[in-house]
Amino acid sequence: MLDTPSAHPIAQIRNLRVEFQTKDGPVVGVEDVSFEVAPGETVCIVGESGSGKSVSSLSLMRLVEFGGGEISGGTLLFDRRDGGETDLAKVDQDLMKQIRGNEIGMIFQEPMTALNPVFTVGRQLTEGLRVHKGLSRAKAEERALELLRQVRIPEPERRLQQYPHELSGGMRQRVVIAMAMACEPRLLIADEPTTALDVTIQAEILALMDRLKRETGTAVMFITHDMAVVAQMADRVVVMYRGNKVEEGPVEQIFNAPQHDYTKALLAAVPKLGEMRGKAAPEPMKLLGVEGQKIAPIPGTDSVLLRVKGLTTRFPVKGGFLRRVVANVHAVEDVSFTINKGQTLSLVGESGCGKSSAGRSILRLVEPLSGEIDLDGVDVMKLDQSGLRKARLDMQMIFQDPFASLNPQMQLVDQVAEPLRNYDIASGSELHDRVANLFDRVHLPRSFMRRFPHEMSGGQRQRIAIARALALNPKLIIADEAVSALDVSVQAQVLNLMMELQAELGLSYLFISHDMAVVERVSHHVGVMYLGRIVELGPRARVFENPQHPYTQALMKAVPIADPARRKSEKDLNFKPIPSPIHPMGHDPAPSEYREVEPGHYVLTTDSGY
Amino acid sequence: MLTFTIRRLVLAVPTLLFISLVIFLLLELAPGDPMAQVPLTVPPEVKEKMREALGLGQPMHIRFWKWIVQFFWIEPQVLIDHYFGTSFSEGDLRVISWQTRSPVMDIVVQRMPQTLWVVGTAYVVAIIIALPIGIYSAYRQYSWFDQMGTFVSMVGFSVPPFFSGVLVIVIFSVNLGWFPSIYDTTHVVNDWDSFVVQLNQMVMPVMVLALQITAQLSRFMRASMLDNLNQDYVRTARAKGLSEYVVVMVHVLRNSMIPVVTVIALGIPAIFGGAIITEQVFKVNGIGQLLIGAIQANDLPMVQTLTFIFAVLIVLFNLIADVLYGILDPRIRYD
Amino acid sequence: ERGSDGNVSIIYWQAPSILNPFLSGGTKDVESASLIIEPLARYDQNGNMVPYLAEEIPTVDNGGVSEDLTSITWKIKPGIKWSDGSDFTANDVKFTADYCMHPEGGCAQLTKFEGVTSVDVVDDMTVKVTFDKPTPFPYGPFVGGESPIIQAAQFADCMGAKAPECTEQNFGPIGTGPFVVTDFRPNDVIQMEANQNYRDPAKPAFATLTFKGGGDATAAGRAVMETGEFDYAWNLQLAPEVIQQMEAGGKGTPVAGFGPLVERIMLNQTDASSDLPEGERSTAMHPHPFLKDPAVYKAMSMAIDRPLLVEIGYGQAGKVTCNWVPAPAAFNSDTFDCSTQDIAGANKMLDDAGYMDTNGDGVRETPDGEPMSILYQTSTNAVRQDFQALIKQWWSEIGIETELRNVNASVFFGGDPGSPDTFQKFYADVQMYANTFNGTDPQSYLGNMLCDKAPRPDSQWQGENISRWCSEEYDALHAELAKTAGTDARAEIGKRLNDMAIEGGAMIPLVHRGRLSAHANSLGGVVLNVWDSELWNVADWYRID
Amino acid sequence: MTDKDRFVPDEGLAPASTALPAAAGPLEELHQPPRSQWRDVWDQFKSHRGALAGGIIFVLIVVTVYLGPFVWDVDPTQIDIRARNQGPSLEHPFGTDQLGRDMLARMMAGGATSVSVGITAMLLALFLGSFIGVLAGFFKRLDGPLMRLTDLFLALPLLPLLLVMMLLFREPLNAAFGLEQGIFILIVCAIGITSWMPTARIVRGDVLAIKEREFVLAARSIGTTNSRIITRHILPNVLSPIMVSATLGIATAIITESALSFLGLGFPPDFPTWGRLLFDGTDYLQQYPERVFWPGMAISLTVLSVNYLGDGLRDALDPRIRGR
Ligand SMILES: Nc1ncnc2c1ncn2[C@@H]1O[C@H](COP(=O)(O)OP(=O)(O)OP(=O)(O)O)[C@@H](O)[C@H]1O
Ligand SMILES: Nc1ncnc2c1ncn2[C@@H]1O[C@H](COP(=O)(O)OP(=O)(O)OP(=O)(O)O)[C@@H](O)[C@H]1O
Ligand SMILES: [Mg+2]
Ligand SMILES: [Mg+2]
Repeated sequence: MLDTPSAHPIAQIRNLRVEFQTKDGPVVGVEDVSFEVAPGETVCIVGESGSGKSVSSLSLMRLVEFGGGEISGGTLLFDRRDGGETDLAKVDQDLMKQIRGNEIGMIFQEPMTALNPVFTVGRQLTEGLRVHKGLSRAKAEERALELLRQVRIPEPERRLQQYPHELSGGMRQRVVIAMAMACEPRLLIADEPTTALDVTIQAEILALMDRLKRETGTAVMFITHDMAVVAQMADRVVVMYRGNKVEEGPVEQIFNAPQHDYTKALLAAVPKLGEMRGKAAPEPMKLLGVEGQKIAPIPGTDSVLLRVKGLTTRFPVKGGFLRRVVANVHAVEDVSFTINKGQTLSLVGESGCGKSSAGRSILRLVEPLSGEIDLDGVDVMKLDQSGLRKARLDMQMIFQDPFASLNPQMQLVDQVAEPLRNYDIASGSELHDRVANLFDRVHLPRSFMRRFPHEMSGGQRQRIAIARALALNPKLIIADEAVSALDVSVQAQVLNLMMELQAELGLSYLFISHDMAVVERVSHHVGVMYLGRIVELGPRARVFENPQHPYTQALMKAVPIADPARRKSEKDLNFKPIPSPIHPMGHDPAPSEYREVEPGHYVLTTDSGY
Repeated sequence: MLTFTIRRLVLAVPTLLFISLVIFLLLELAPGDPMAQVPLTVPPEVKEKMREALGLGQPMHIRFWKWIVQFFWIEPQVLIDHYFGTSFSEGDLRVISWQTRSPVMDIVVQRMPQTLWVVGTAYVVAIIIALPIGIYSAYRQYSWFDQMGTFVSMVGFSVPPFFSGVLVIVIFSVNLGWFPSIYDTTHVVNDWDSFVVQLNQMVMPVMVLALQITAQLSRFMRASMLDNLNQDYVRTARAKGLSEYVVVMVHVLRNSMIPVVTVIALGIPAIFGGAIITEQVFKVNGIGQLLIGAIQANDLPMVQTLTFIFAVLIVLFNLIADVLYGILDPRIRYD
Repeated sequence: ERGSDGNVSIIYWQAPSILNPFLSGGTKDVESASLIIEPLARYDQNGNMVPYLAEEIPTVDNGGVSEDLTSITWKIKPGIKWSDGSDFTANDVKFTADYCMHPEGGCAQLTKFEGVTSVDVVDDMTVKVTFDKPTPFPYGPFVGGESPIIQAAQFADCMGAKAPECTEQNFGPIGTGPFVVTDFRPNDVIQMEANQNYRDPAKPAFATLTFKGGGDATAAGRAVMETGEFDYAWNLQLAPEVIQQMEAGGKGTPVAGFGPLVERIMLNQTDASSDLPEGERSTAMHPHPFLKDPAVYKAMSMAIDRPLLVEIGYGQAGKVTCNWVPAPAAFNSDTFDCSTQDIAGANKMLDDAGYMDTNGDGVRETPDGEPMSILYQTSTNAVRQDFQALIKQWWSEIGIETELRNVNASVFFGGDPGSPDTFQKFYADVQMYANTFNGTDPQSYLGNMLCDKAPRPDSQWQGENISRWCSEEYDALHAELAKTAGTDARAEIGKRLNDMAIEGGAMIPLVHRGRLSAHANSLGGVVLNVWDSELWNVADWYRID
Repeated sequence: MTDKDRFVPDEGLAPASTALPAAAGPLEELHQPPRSQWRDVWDQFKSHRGALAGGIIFVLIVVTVYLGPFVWDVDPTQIDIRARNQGPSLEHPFGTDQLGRDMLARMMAGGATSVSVGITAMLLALFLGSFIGVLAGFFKRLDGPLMRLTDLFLALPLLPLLLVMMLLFREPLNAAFGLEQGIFILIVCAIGITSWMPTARIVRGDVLAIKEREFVLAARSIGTTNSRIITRHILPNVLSPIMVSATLGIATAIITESALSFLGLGFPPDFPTWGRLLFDGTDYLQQYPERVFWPGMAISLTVLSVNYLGDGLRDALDPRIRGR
């Protein structure tokens, strides 16, 4: 740690410059970056998407070459295990083969795709060991088992025989970590190891890495754009911006006294849990560099827009010889809530707890099994297809992945105009004007109208999705993880936009998210879901400040806080694996019963499975 | 997986029955007459008598029913009799070819060896050549080798075998005298020398057929490799310090082979179906030649039986390909 | 000496399907079977009858044929054995007749037994065939490759409806010929060995014989003349240049022989226009608008350069002919001469007859104003397509517009009444194909032009009078032929019938086609015979060292 | 995963593209002026050298066979029997055939037929394949029956099918369109009807994958009807596999037509096509090798150029590649 600053750094990156040869000429991935990592130290590299974080780390592994990149300048000094400093930028791939995996381990961003789908976990774990350490198969398996135990995977013996797809995301990421740790590398590079994961799993992984680092003394280079994670992990922080290092320093210094404007903006954009404490209504975030921001609370109204009662959605699981339904996935189970006009209800919970299914059920994009949905006097459940089409004029949805939810082959103007065309609301120049207005609404220049989704950044894409949802002047927008895939700064902009629209147009939102800090920022009411049920429902302030249900409490604990002074330790966490939501045919779960702990604050009293 | 397989097999029965009906109706509708090859010197009255002797006088549905019974009930009995020495099928009329007045299945069985030898070898040779070409072309995309491979395989794809076959005959049989131009189907392989003779006579048809199959398979292999080479797990494998050989030939190849293997499986019915034009050009007289001959002679029972067997194989190998996919790709589980 | 010359290999580009010629009329089957089973008498290369299993050819003179021409008595050569060692008797001959004449058997050679009322065994060595009426040419049954004798013992259980079940018998008949089957693979290859019981102990010279089928004529010719893989190739219908090129290979020699095969253009006497309703189209109800006019068909014939057709299409295997029956020589009429093309004459003839191009589009119109455009169909075959192209061009030079069509042979020659493309239906104005007859007597062949043989809807479009030509005079003369005995007298009538049909515009004969086969230079004893099976004298073949 | 077929790719064609594009791209390029889609496609296409060459050659071939006869106005059926079997000369640049017809004129006439057959048959097969593939992939209920139909067509013997079609439709088509047109339509239909199956399978697989993508759900949520979802959202996204099928389809159609000529089921004999010229020339391979050289060369060149063209088009139409 920092108490041995004199220790010889394990890796020194000096004036790194990486170029990519593309059809439109060379593209600079990293312009000029220098920093070093000492043994036993965690260096966090932060910066927005595309700022060159991954490219820097891949350069150190000399893996950029395989992606078409070229290290065109700088040195990458690495202190090899058997002494001797080597410039990795100059060595040949044969030597690199011995260093990779052996002396430098790497954990990749996407646990879902980083593992080879057709080999067992055991095989992939032992491969590196057998190459570098020359272990026999049996020895290697022994060691693999030990590694799996170290990363605390339940039932490690069985895991060795399993294929990656049979593991959950968290487990897979742990396997990737075990793999990177296998040969006890001196430097571990972790490229956004938790970005794709849930809060709870993220918390576990972070704790795990921290412990491993402490136990083995490995140096860690940790790449992320999540400031809360940085606060949790880092000893030292390097801030990157557009291919350059803009700031470097110990973690406290970066958080408390940021120097560079970009760092300041970054920090400002991070919603922090607890920031809203004491405020009754949500209000937009204060963003740096935005002039004339109007920060006012959004109270909403008290008249009910949407009333959902006893909503139940199940997905059939077919099986057997005749492909009959043998079981059901109880995705949404007896869920009831209301949303007021101009207000936001947030649904939070772990992956797979049924948030999306609930949102889609309301729009009847999936057919609910039973329940009542009343949207401003319209009984949605009773509508036929054409009635439903009409009802969707009043409720719209924004989807999680801004890229996936836009058609890559259509110009933006057409995508935004599509709902208007569908309902024959406007045509010709009127249509064009309305679309242009929508672009204005979401703060996109009109010149973007002829672009394609791939020509937009993630935030801009999500704005298009919002514009499209707004086109029909809906009363209710269901935002299913609308900001989860975005960079912090972009996320803040989109959140502000959504709140601004709410204030101006009196929109109601059903906001689905697993990010507690974001939820705290935007919602009037919060519902916590677990295994298809709402386990706790109430005003945002009450649920956050006074969580009653044990699951809510655990969830709150897991959220990392963007403050290096308030790190969580591993023992704070106790998560049980989620039980299966699949029940055989005929299983009839008991109805949910709630206790009102405070006015408007309900907690589930019946069994939730937690 | 087992239930999946069984369910598909059970479902295949009505499908196949329907296919057999469609084939039958198609053949009935088709113009043509089994007497077409009887010389003009035979007068029409006699031809009419001959037609009746073939059973053509009966109404269509009766003939279809007869065929069904013969094919699904009597032929299996014959098979059992053949293997176990029983005599279930004694006295029953089997599916009889109009051209040869002999059981269709006997001829099919007789034709199988040469078809398998030639077309099967061509398929194997093509696979052996195509896979490395595809792999290397993908690994060095847009390299000289890749461009060359594309060029050759496209030319191979575009030359019809009635031309390439004759071309190799003229070059290698007529001018160089290396290989026989006519395949000897009676040749028996029982020692090294006779094996060499067999190889000799197989070289040209195998060459011509393999060229076409290689052209398609190597394209496919290349596409599949390219799809996988950019996957994240490849980077992971490299980060582990594995050698390029292991990365490409173990990690990438194993994934790329999944679709290719199923494609190969889907191509197997074509082996049994023979290669009509190539067999004709080299006088291999396998199943393909049998089919085209039967079509030309309007030998309906033969055509019906052969196409139906072919349909069975297609349906079967469709299923096998699906099952293989499930076996090769652990992510896929059929319930 | 028998078996001393090893193996002889024969290639037929059409593969034999069966070795029982009674169940298949195909040339390939008849000729391959002729290696194994033999008739009582055959025709030699000159069309003369020679006794084979019979002692001599029965005639009225030697008392073998009764004076009233209603019966013929054959005497069998003594000492002939079947290949299984048993004796060949008159019983086998009678059995063969019963086998083919069985009403359910579907015998392909039934015409051979036309008019036969009974076949009686006089004694073991004598058999008598009785006809229902005086038959001037009683050599139908048991003469020629189409009518060989099969063994009674072997086929006893294969009569009538049972015939197709006797696969073993049909694939390996026991015979008296020079070879016996050791392995028969239908539509592929036959392997044979010398018949140890063959009547001439010195023959055949070859111990084994391979008979390969399949492929195409080019490949067969190449295998004999260029690569020398085979000794004998059958029926090489190839362009003369191709034959020349192959011959230059130096391994084999083509041989040609001429039977009565004539490539001709049939002229539809009826209207085949598709405007007519089905059932009236191509029937006598609607006569053809202009093809019945002598000026038209003669002009069409004059416009054709037959020597050129021969040169391009058949070379040494073709001769110019103006006759329908160009062989045997006695029947070949010399009334017409058509060996020079005369476009000018043809044009003049049409002008004179009033067919003028009134609207200047290059196509003449009939006096009724109908354009002279015709549809010309034939089967798919390279030479025929070249002929079509040439003739189309020549006819365009005399102002007749021609549209060409070719039809897959198996459809064209198949008699499916449901298909519009058969040559019997003749849904075209003219069509080209070749036809011939078996043996040396054309009586029934000449009967093809009788009025009542025209294919009609009510006869399921069956019938041999393809051009629907009809002349009472002709019918009467043909009836006279059926009663006339004596070769010279018959030939005289035959020529007159031929002339009537040609003069009357039933057809335009083009080429007298020979048969072209090739044998290896090392194969001796080959005598090409067009009147009988080409392999008729395979017992005499030998290897030249 | 319960649905297996989508994982089963098809013979010879590039596998379906299912991967999602990577997340956000760099922000820089946002300030470039917007470009139209087709310019983009064209830019991408231009940068693919093989594709450009293929495209140019293909256009050249098409121009030559359709416009060539106006320049070289020798009648391809004109017989000059004295000039049989001649080698290349000024009078007959490609030589003459066995009846003395000019080979250059015949090559152009044959090319016009072959290329037209190739393109139209490909379009028909493509239409059928895409139509059936989309229906099967999009409507779950139709999936089973339509896929069995595909099996059926795969199992049907081509030759009898052709004969039946000839029987049933030749006369009415001839009556309606004239002989040449009639046969043309018949052959195009025959090839089209017997070659749509691979396309259908690929398209179905891709549709199954795309149907699950979020933008389809999004389209539904904004009230888009099924037919519009198919035409506006699904079809444009399966365009690239369809393009690949298309380019291979032209090649297969030209080759199938030549096989039909081989079997005597093709065009009338006085109607040259490349396949027929090649087949007719095969007999004279030893004497006059140039007679097979020209048509063989033309077929190969067309197939090659179309293949490269297809490669380029696929890259150009795929926004994953174009976007970079
Ligand atoms: N293979 C490549 N070809 C061309 N340009 C590339 C390539 N890989 C990366 N780049 C460019 O290099 C720059 C840095 O990319 P990098 O992946 O390092 O960003 P990052 O900071 O890791 O972003 P993220 O948070 O999204 O992972 C980007 O502008 C990117 O467009
Ligand atoms: N179409 C479907 N068919 C079958 N099961 C489904 C389907 N959609 C969702 N499920 C199941 O229903 C449950 C709830 O899924 P849902 O997508 O609503 O979760 P979520 O809370 O939105 O999770 P995430 O945060 O990962 O989006 C999960 O177990 C999921 O596997
Ligand atoms: Mg990155
Ligand atoms: Mg969700």
